[in-house]
Amino acid sequence: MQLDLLLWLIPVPPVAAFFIIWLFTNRSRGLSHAVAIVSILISWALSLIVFFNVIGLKDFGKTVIGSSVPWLPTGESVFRMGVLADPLTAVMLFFVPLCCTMIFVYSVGYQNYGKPRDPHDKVGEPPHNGVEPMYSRFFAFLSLFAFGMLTLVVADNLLLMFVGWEIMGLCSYLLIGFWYARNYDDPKKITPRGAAVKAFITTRVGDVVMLLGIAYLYFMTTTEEARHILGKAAGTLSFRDILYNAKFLEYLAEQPSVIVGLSVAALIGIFLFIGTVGKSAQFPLHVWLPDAMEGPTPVSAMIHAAAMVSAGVYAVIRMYPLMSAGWHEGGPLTPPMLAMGAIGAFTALFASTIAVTQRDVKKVLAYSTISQLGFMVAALGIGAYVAAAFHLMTHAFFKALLFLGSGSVIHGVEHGAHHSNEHLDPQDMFNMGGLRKKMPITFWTFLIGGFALAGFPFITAGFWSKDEILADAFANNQIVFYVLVISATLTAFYTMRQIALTFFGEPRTHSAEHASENVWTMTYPLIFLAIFALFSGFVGVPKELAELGFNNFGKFVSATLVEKLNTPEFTIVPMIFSIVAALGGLTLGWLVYGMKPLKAGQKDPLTVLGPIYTLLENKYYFDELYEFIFGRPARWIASVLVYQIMDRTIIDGALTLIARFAYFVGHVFKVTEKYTINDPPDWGLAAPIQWMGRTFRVIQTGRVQNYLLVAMLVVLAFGGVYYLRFIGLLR
Amino acid sequence: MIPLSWYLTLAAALFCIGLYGVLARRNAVAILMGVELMLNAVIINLVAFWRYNQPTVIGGQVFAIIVFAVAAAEAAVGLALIISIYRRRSSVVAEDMNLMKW
Amino acid sequence: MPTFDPANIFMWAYKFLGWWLTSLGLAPEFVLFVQLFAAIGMLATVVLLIPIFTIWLERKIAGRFQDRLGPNRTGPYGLLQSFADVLKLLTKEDITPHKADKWIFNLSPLFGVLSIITVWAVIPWASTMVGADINVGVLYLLGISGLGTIAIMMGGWSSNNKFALLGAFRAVAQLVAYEVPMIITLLIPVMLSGSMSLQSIVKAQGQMWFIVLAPFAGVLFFITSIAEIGRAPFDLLEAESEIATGYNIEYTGMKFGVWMLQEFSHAFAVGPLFATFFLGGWQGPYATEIPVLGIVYFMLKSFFGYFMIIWVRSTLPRIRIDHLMSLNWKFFVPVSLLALIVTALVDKAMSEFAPGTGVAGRAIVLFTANVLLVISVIIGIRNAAHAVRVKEEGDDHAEHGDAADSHDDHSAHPAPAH
Amino acid sequence: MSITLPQIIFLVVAIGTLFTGVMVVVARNLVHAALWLILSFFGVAVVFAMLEAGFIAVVQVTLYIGAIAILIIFAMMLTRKVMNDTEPQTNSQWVLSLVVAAAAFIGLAGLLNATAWSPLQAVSLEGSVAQLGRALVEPNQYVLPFEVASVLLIIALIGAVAIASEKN
Repeated sequence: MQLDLLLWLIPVPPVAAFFIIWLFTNRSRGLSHAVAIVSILISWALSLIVFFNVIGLKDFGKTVIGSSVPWLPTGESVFRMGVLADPLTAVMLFFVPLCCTMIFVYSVGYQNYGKPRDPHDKVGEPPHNGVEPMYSRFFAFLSLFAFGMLTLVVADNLLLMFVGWEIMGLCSYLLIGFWYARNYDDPKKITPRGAAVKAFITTRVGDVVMLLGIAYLYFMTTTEEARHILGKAAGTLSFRDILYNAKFLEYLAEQPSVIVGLSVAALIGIFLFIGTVGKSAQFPLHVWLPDAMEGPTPVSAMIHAAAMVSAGVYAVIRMYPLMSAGWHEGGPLTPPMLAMGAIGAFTALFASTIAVTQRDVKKVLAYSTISQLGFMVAALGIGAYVAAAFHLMTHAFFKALLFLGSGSVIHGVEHGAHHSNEHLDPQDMFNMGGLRKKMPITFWTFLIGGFALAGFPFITAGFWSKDEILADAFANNQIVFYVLVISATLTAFYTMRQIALTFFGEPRTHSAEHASENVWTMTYPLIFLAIFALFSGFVGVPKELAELGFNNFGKFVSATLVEKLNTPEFTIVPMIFSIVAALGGLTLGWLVYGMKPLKAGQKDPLTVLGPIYTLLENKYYFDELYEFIFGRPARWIASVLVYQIMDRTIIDGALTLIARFAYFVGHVFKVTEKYTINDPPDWGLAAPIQWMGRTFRVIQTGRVQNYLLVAMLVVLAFGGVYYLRFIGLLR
Repeated sequence: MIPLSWYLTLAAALFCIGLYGVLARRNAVAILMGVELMLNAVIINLVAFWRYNQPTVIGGQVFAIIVFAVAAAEAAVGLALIISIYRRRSSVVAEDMNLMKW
Repeated sequence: MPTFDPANIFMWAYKFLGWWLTSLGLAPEFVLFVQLFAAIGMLATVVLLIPIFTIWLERKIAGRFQDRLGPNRTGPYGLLQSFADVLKLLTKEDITPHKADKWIFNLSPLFGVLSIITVWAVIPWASTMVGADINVGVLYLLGISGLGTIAIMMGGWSSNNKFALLGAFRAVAQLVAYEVPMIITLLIPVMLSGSMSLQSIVKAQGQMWFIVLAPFAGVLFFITSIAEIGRAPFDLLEAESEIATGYNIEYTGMKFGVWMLQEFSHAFAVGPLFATFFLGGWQGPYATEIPVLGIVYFMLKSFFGYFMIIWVRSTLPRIRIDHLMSLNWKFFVPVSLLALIVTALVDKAMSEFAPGTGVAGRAIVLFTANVLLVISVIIGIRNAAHAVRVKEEGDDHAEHGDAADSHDDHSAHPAPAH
Repeated sequence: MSITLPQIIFLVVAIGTLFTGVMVVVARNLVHAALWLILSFFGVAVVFAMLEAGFIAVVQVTLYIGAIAILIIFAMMLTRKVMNDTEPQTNSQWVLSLVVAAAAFIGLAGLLNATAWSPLQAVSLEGSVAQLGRALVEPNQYVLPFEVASVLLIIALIGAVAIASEKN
């Protein structure tokens, strides 16, 4: 069995599942989720087959697996669509289907499968205690989403990748707005549909720019020199042709672009990076991700932790050779890398500061996601390619775990609320507390996830990846390093805060008291992911500490790049820093929230910070800012400029003018006809025409044979004439 | 050996006979028969030309086959028309079918 | 002088005649003419004599099937029954009805017989004996069967009798309609052997009869050809109880006898055709070495086919005319097309993906394909019938079917309001 | 010039065909006309056979006699008794039609015999049927006209049924 064929097949089952559910099985819930889960399992199996085949391969990375078919003839060259597996793809194939599978299974329990339909539930609102009314639709969307993600992973060219990217955007829209009929009491709280629109539009901003970059790159591959370099492959977007072709990359790096001072590679890189900024919610386009938490929690876990946002980072990692074209170890950073470093580091810090003050258990995780993605982007910015990929993987594991855990908590609290008919926000951490005993499995797994996120030394995966990033930052760029250390500390702090508020102390509400552990479909995925959150880090420990684990990851992934990047020599300093940061943050959080747990109704101790607290709690007023900068003017333009001036005055006026003119012409015709044809009975045109008709109509015998006879006579006549000319009797 | 012109003359004669039938018969079915004769003449021409000019190229026979198909379609539709006219007006005389006159 | 060989005695006789006449110093064209004439005469004689036997055979077998004795008075086992009938017919008055179209009325029986005898021109009797091995034999057969139809029509029309005309109508409708699936099923042997010449079709069955490779097509061909010869259960064109023997009602005496001859020889002709297309014609042990043996095998298979026809005839009752038509257009035509497509695809796929597969492998695959096809067809019929029943009797009966099935029918056919 | 055997055969066949054709257009009784038509079709089939186009010949028999002639006779019987043999079978313009047909024939015959045609080439047409079959389905040969013809037949079939169906 050829691997490239398997690669082709990987994305197929989910989309098949989507159509099957949509068209056939949507009546039966069990059938629907069976189809979805089986399909994703098939994809997972295929991915694992591919993965374990490729890690055995000799110098894999120099030689990649893949195949492509001619898709669109473009003039003298053909645009080829295809699939590609290099080490990076292999890593993605290892964890993406895994997380997806876990989340699929988890969703079965989360959507209350098996319980009867609650009569109070309305379609389009979250179910109270019964099964989700749109159960099958949910799984259909999830499957479609998995299809988009897997397509993006196995794609071998930017266009196909972009296709998957957009499919995911659509699914994210559909799933965030899954409970489209939901409304809240206070108008300031954003509704799911609003959040969906917000997410869609915000990410569009990035995607458009990204498409611009793709188009620009494509154009650059069709120039004369490009043809000269690429040969037959000219006019392509394939990674194999572009990223594995050092000559072409350096040609791009040298070529000056339309913007003065930027090389083509730099400009394209920046464009693509802006796409990533939109997709993985980097500053300033981060605003959609926290609101995206309005969707069901499995969606938050899948889209906004494991898959979609990491797709953004995956894109930049994938395009890293282009971004870093012309950069060499120790040399000055290229503009895209500078941008990545700056924005990534800033986002990491800024998001973690916001996360410190959030009350909503999911919002905290959302902001931590943003900041972790910032970590990765910053790492890429300073050339820590391997570290970024590594953190991408581990983060996917523990963040998916955390989200599912939080979902489990929320579900439990909702259950409690249903039990003690109490009306409260089941996501607010200040309504929880003391769930440690109520839901032990959730607690322990959440604890593992949290420690991994905080980077608890040596035993969690997050530690190794984050430490690697810090090490590279320390070696390459001190500023980034310190920023990241601070945000790491904050990360540990708010993680502890979250754990303490949620699980320790006494229940602060009846709901929390009556909360209970969830069904196995929800807990088993937690356990499974917890294992990975713990041990997936040991594939990438620094080789100086090799006795603690393995060091294959770096070698494996860095084989993707054309020119070797030398990992910085190991120094103990950054590791000490990261250990201190993690432990310090955790202990600080424990001191503030853990020692004396909050009673019911007690305020957050951090309010002592005063205005800063409110500033952070309102997320630096970014939504309001955007509303003021973009929202109002847009509405003003729409209402005044477009509607009143354009439509009413110009277009309608022109139309009226044309109508008037046509009316006038018609009138002229009418008058002329009246005085030449109709009115004068004797000399008008009507009479003679009538007479002619009466005279000549006789030839219309209506008998087909007459007509044919006449036709034959004419034919004969012409034939005779031609014959006479032929024999020369006629000139 | 037979010269090509004999075949063509035969075809022409058959064609003209059919033409006469089409022009002169009153019964629509008879007219249809005349049309069939003409088509046969045409096919004779095709095959004869194929045999005499380019017997190695099969195109001529293919052309003949296509004409066969057309003839079959023509006969089916024509007879269906005649029958439905007969249903409506209980007549198959071509001269009576002159609704389209003045 | 050609050397005498008993294994191929007929061909020897043919050659010997030619040699003899040539030795008399006659022109070669004339010699050839005489040779062919003699051969044709012999063939036609045999073909025309066979019914004398088959009529007796049929009456005997039908009698046995219906728990009667059958003819047993004239001669041993009533063997001379046919001769008696012929004598009786010869002594009858030969009437041509008034206002009948004399020429056509008298010509049509001959046309009918002609259309049957000409069929035998292309049927191979043995590896060396075939009247005319033309490379479009199958098409030729179809054209000839068209002649038969015309003959029946001439007879029915010209005798100026409404029952006769009705019979003719039915005949045309039925024969033309059933020609369609017959042609389609005949395409399958043509496809499997890759030729339209009957001799090469037979040769292609040297190792495996086509009835094994395409059993479904064989059965379809058998049924449709029963309809083609207008035997029970498809004997609509001469349904005594409805139109009083139909198109040949006005015929008397030997003209009627000729019609009978046409019918019986036509009925028998199905046997050889079935044998040629599906039972491997003259193929058999040592058939190629000893051609005479081939004749024996061929006749055995032909009579087996004929026996099957008699069996069907004496077992099944006649079906209604509308059932006849809908059976053809709604079942036989689509199903035969299906069989054609399936056979084509499977055979092509095998030659594509598994070249060098032995005859046995090919046979197994094609046979299984046919079996699956039959099973699916039967399931389809079952569901359709079930749907019809649901429509007619309301869904309360539908529940007898298994749950899923009836559920589907529910959604497909909403039960009438009651 | 001496007349050879094939020429004799051709002349016989041609005369027979033409005679039957004439009978088709002049026979008073329509059914007789149809039967004459069948004979004339046979003659044409023989002509095809003489042109070594065996397949065309057999198709001529199968299609024209087996299908079209039967169809015509059938239609005739369905629409019979509307005109009996006594009333005139030709319309008022038959004389002119005769003139036209004769003139057309004379002109054509004159042209045909005035032209110098290429003589018969002696080539062996072995397996021309197989060649024809392949040509009809080969993509780079005549598969497209073939398919178009099949579509045309389908349309004609449906159209005929729609036109001739009782209820509308």
